[in-house]
Amino acid sequence: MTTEQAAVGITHQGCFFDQDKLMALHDSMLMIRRFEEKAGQLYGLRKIGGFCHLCNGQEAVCVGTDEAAQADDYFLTGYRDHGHVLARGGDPTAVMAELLGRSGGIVNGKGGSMHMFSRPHNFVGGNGIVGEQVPVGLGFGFASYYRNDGRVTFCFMGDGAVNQGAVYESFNMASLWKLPIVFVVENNQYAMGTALNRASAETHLYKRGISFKVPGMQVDGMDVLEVATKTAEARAHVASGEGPMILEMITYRYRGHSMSDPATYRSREEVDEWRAGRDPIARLQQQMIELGIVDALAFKEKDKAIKKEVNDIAKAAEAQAEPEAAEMWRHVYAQPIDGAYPYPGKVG
Amino acid sequence: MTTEQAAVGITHQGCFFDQDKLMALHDSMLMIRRFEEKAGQLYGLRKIGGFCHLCNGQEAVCVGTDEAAQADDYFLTGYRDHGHVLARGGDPTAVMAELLGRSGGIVNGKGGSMHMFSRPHNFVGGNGIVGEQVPVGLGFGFASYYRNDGRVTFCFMGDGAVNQGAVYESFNMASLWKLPIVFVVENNQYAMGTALNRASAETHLYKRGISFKVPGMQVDGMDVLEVATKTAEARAHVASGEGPMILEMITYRYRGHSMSDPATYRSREEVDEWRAGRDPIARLQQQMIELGIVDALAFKEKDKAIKKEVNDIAKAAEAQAEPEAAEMWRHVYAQPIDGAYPYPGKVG
Amino acid sequence: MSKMTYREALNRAMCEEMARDDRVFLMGEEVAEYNGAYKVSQGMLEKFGPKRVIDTPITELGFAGLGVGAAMAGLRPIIEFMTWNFAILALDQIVNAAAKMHYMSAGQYAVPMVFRGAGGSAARVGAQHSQSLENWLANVPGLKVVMPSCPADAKGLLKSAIRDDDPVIFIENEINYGDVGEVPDEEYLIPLGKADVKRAGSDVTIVAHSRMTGFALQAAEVLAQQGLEAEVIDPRTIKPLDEATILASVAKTNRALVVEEGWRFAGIGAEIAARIMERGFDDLDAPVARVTGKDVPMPYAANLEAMTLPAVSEIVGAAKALCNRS
Amino acid sequence: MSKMTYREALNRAMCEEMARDDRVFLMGEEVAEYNGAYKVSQGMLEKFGPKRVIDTPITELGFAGLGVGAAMAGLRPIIEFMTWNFAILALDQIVNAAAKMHYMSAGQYAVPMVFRGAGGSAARVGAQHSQSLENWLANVPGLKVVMPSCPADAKGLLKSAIRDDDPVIFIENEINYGDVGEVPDEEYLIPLGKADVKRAGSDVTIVAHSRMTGFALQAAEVLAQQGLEAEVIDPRTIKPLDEATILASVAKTNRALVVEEGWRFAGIGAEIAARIMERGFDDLDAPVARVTGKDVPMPYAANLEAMTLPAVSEIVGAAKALCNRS
Ligand SMILES: Cc1ncc(C[n+]2csc(CCOP(=O)(O)OP(=O)(O)O)c2C)c(N)n1
Ligand SMILES: Cc1ncc(C[n+]2csc(CCOP(=O)(O)OP(=O)(O)O)c2C)c(N)n1
Ligand SMILES: [Mg+2]
Ligand SMILES: [Mg+2]
Repeated sequence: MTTEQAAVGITHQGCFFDQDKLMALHDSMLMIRRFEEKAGQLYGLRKIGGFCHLCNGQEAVCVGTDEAAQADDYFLTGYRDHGHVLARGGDPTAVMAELLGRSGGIVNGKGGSMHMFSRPHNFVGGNGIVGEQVPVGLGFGFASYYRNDGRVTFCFMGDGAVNQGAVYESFNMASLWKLPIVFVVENNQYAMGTALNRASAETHLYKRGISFKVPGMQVDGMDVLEVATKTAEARAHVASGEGPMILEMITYRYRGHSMSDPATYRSREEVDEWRAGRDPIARLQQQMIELGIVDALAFKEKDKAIKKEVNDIAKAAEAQAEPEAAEMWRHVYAQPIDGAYPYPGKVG
Repeated sequence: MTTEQAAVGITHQGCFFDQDKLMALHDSMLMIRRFEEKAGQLYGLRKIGGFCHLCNGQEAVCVGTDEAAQADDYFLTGYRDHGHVLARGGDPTAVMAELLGRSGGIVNGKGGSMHMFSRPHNFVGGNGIVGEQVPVGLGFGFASYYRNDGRVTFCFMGDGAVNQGAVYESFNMASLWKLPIVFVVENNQYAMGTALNRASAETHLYKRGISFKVPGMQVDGMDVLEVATKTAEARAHVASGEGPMILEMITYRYRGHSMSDPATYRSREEVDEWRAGRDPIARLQQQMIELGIVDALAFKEKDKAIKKEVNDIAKAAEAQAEPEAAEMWRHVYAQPIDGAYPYPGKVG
Repeated sequence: MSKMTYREALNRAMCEEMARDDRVFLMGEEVAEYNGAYKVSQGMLEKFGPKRVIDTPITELGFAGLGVGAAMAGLRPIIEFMTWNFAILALDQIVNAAAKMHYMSAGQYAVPMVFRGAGGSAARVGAQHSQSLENWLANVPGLKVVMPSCPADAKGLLKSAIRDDDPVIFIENEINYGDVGEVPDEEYLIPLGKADVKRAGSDVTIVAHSRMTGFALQAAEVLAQQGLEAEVIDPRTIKPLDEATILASVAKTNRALVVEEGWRFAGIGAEIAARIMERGFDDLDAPVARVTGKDVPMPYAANLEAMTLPAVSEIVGAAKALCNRS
Repeated sequence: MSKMTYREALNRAMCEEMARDDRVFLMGEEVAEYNGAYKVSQGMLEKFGPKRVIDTPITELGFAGLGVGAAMAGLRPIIEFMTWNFAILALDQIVNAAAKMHYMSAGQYAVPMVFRGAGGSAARVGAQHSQSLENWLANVPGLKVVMPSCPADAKGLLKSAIRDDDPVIFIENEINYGDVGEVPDEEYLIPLGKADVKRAGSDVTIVAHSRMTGFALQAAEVLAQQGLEAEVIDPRTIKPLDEATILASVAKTNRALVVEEGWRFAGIGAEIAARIMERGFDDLDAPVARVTGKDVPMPYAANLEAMTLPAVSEIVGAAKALCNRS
């Protein structure tokens, strides 16, 4: 991570990203983008149901935070979770199968879009109740403090979620006990149709911890290198025992809130400004092209390959069967009690 | 309230309190003190039951805030409510009868210590769930904004209550919509046995609104004149449409949390420091004596009279009957539905 | 009569009451500029302005309490929960404040307000978004609980709920929002606490509320083809429950089945079954049966979700079993 | 056997389990330095230190959620609510997180934890402090609900609850804390899901849990003097309910009465009554009766409070009515 190295790459805020790393970050973001587009398509075909929240535009947050985290750090978030679980390394076929409600889904088809979990990657959910993950994240942070295991918890929430009272209960306890938690606020400017300033008296969300002595930083969430370096800084801070930190990621979602939202509450110009002007994938491609490590054609090829991969994934997932009926009764309890009512398999 | 007046009195922070006013403030505080002592006694005799939270030491907060408020301003608080309802003008016999569970209780004996209400005085409760009054107070403030009626809501909470998440949800909405609410934090240093710094990452509670752009002031809650002037200032601020404000009253409770708490978590010295050094009643007496408007003997006489009054009140309250049995079924609904189950008067 | 969706009927009820009484206001997430997450409040911001149709931050506990305070201060709030699932966060204000203030203040402060929104499960929205809370809420003295099953009832009941002086829990159903039905053109109110016999029949009584009323009516059609006439009763108001209408039906049919979407344990079906037993035991030729949502968190996969909810075929099967038909 | 209070039994259970398994910790308001608001955790801070016995700010939703996350991460939290009344604020974390994580994650994350504290009404603490939530909680799949009525059960059940891999709702009773009873000296566990016949009898079955078990036993004494032998069953675990033990008793007595402190509508009594009807209808010589808390918020005045709670005399009266005795 020093600039002394001879290797080609980019030094951002004192951190060096070599060309392989840059390509990996790029591919990961592009994969998420194409994955989400495919999910949107399948939703349009009614193969995916319920609520489906895509993260197009926010890929740098997913990928950059993962880049700065350790493999055994805990990640948890709300319902806009596809990008996060993929960035952490979740199997894309399993994620797609989950969206399709198939037996090979990442949670056997029982969770759907909002409730992804991937234990091998310490991705601990996927929550549908706005803000619910924040106290739960506090608990993961507490566990690391309790065991002194050096792990850090990354707890994500939206600019709407950040108004929930439980967030402040959590800030207070995390600060009081100096728990190793990075609270990542994905400020994508809207909570459903509600623009930030219509719901938040203090719109600088990184300041939302001041009342609890939780420091915060604002981060350009459309720049994966910036996300990665600032997250690394925050991780170091919280891991050192100095208490939690807030990262406000300034970002934007290109699509509606969920697949059923036409997003008429914002102008085409506004969307274009972000999409055309600040897109995290285009930005990194541009940087890499300028650096001379890859040309535009290679990115086109890469995109083709990723699109094909995503198509294959979707096909493989679609080919899976629905979960078997017995799955309905499974996992209600980790330790079921013999003979207890209700009688699985029987009606009622 | 100007110093031009020739009348004898005290000018505090630019506000003039004439001698009648000083005496009235004094009497009100002393009345609350003696009332609480009596309540403590009756609790010891098992005539009062359940939870009983006395406010000895905190009288200046009750009386000083009332002094700065208009008659039609709304007041609401937690369970430590005797002092507040008395300061607002609630009938002391009815309050005592309530503690005793009598028919003439301020809520017919149905509420007890924690649930005082006095509609004629716009005292709107008395809440037993820590922090519950804060969103409710938000609603009173909203009603005044909705009707543009110039009324201000005074919403009290403790240094423990101020950690509840609902408080921050309320700060945010009050700030966003600029509601006429003064949030009064009675920082008496402890929440049950928990010292302030063991529960709060930010112990300057007047700063707890910063994350929501709610300004705050710290106030010496042991000085009734200071409480009155700072509250008047806050009232003017919130009434002008500039949004809510926090007043942190630095105060102390002399007794345990409730009657069953021996309060072993704090030292005799600490209690004495506050009691002997900062007592709000002694302080005002001293000021008035120095001013030459009254002598120590007169205060003794006054105290005797108030003690007698409180004794008489207790006797009158004790002489009342218990509520009649039918009271159990009354007031469950404002608009009961004819013939609806359960059948009042019948078992089950 | 006009044809109208359940959604429009609710909208009309609110608009009529807001036009009539300026103490009534609507507050909730996305109710104003977005016209409601489910478009129930379509056009209301334009009609009544931003002081009376108010978007909130996502803070259910806070704005539920705001409603309580505003009601105590004399307004008549309608607090919308985007869905009732999120109201679990607000339950303390509903149960400990709204339901109890009138009692605790010995009648000094009433709490005339409506908490409304979609309850039950929508389609494919998973475990955290598919819950029925009516049994919890009906358990609490001080609350009234209303659950309309069709557009006409939705309108008449919501108007009554808004005019009621107590906190009324008004639980709609997302899947019903698009249902079309005849709604009277003139103004009308449906009193709280009155059940409605949605279909007369003599062989078996089926009690079903909200979306399940429709399922029960479908089941009744199937049963009729097989020679069994089911009487379908929609309680409409869950609390207080119109026990008389149910008991009268059971006295006629001697057999009863309760259908509910919610979980079985201590659900509405348990209460109705216990009451029929208590007050209509001698009328019963068979134990009261229950068809309920399965005792599992709601799964997402289409096939599992379908198994979890009561199915028309289950209702038919249970009714036939009650009548000793196979 | 040693004589010990219910409070001490709970304390011993926690101490034994914490000594045995260092993943277990206790967290809640005033549990550490104050030794517990009701002294249940007396001495535990001293024994286990401040990392394992932790005082929290007054933030029920926050620390309940903390417990869920810590459990998912592999610890075994005991989260104390000073009383269950305050847990209404935390219900979302209990119902939407604790109860559902194992299911939603398809078994990837279990939530081995205990939520415990005093439920029901204490003495004279009024409407907001006197509630029974067991019917709400037992309604929710994914939760187990345990309510001991005596010191020996308290200890054996709490130890099992702490060792259980699911979120267990453990509801104590403040008024029982001082009750003294015989408790085995050697280590023992009482399995969850097993009822206990606290008194054998042949004339009528009384099912009663928590504090009401004691009331039922007192009623049984009175009934015995009048020639009626009541069988008193304490379910101990409310969910899952040990239906077999109840049904076996009803098969013998042919009459059943359920007693609960909580409100009647869709309470535990409703569920038990409905189940007895469903699976033991032919055994019944009379409808199952319920004696419950009255359907009002708890009033403060001593006389009103007493009327509101089920009384021993009511239980006696209801049992006699069931047996056609006047
Ligand atoms: C407690 C709760 N209230 C309301 C909702 C409905 N809802 C789902 S997402 C959402 C907006 C959240 O916005 P934000 O936190 O900014 O996240 P984003 O969708 O922008 O990622 C709302 C209101 C919910 N799921 N949970
Ligand atoms: C939600 C809730 N949690 C816990 C309690 C128990 N309790 C009652 S008072 C109290 C301490 C509150 O302290 P503080 O807010 O400082 O007010 P004070 O008693 O000092 O006036 C606690 C924990 C409660 N009543 N409600
Ligand atoms: Mg957002
Ligand atoms: Mg305090």
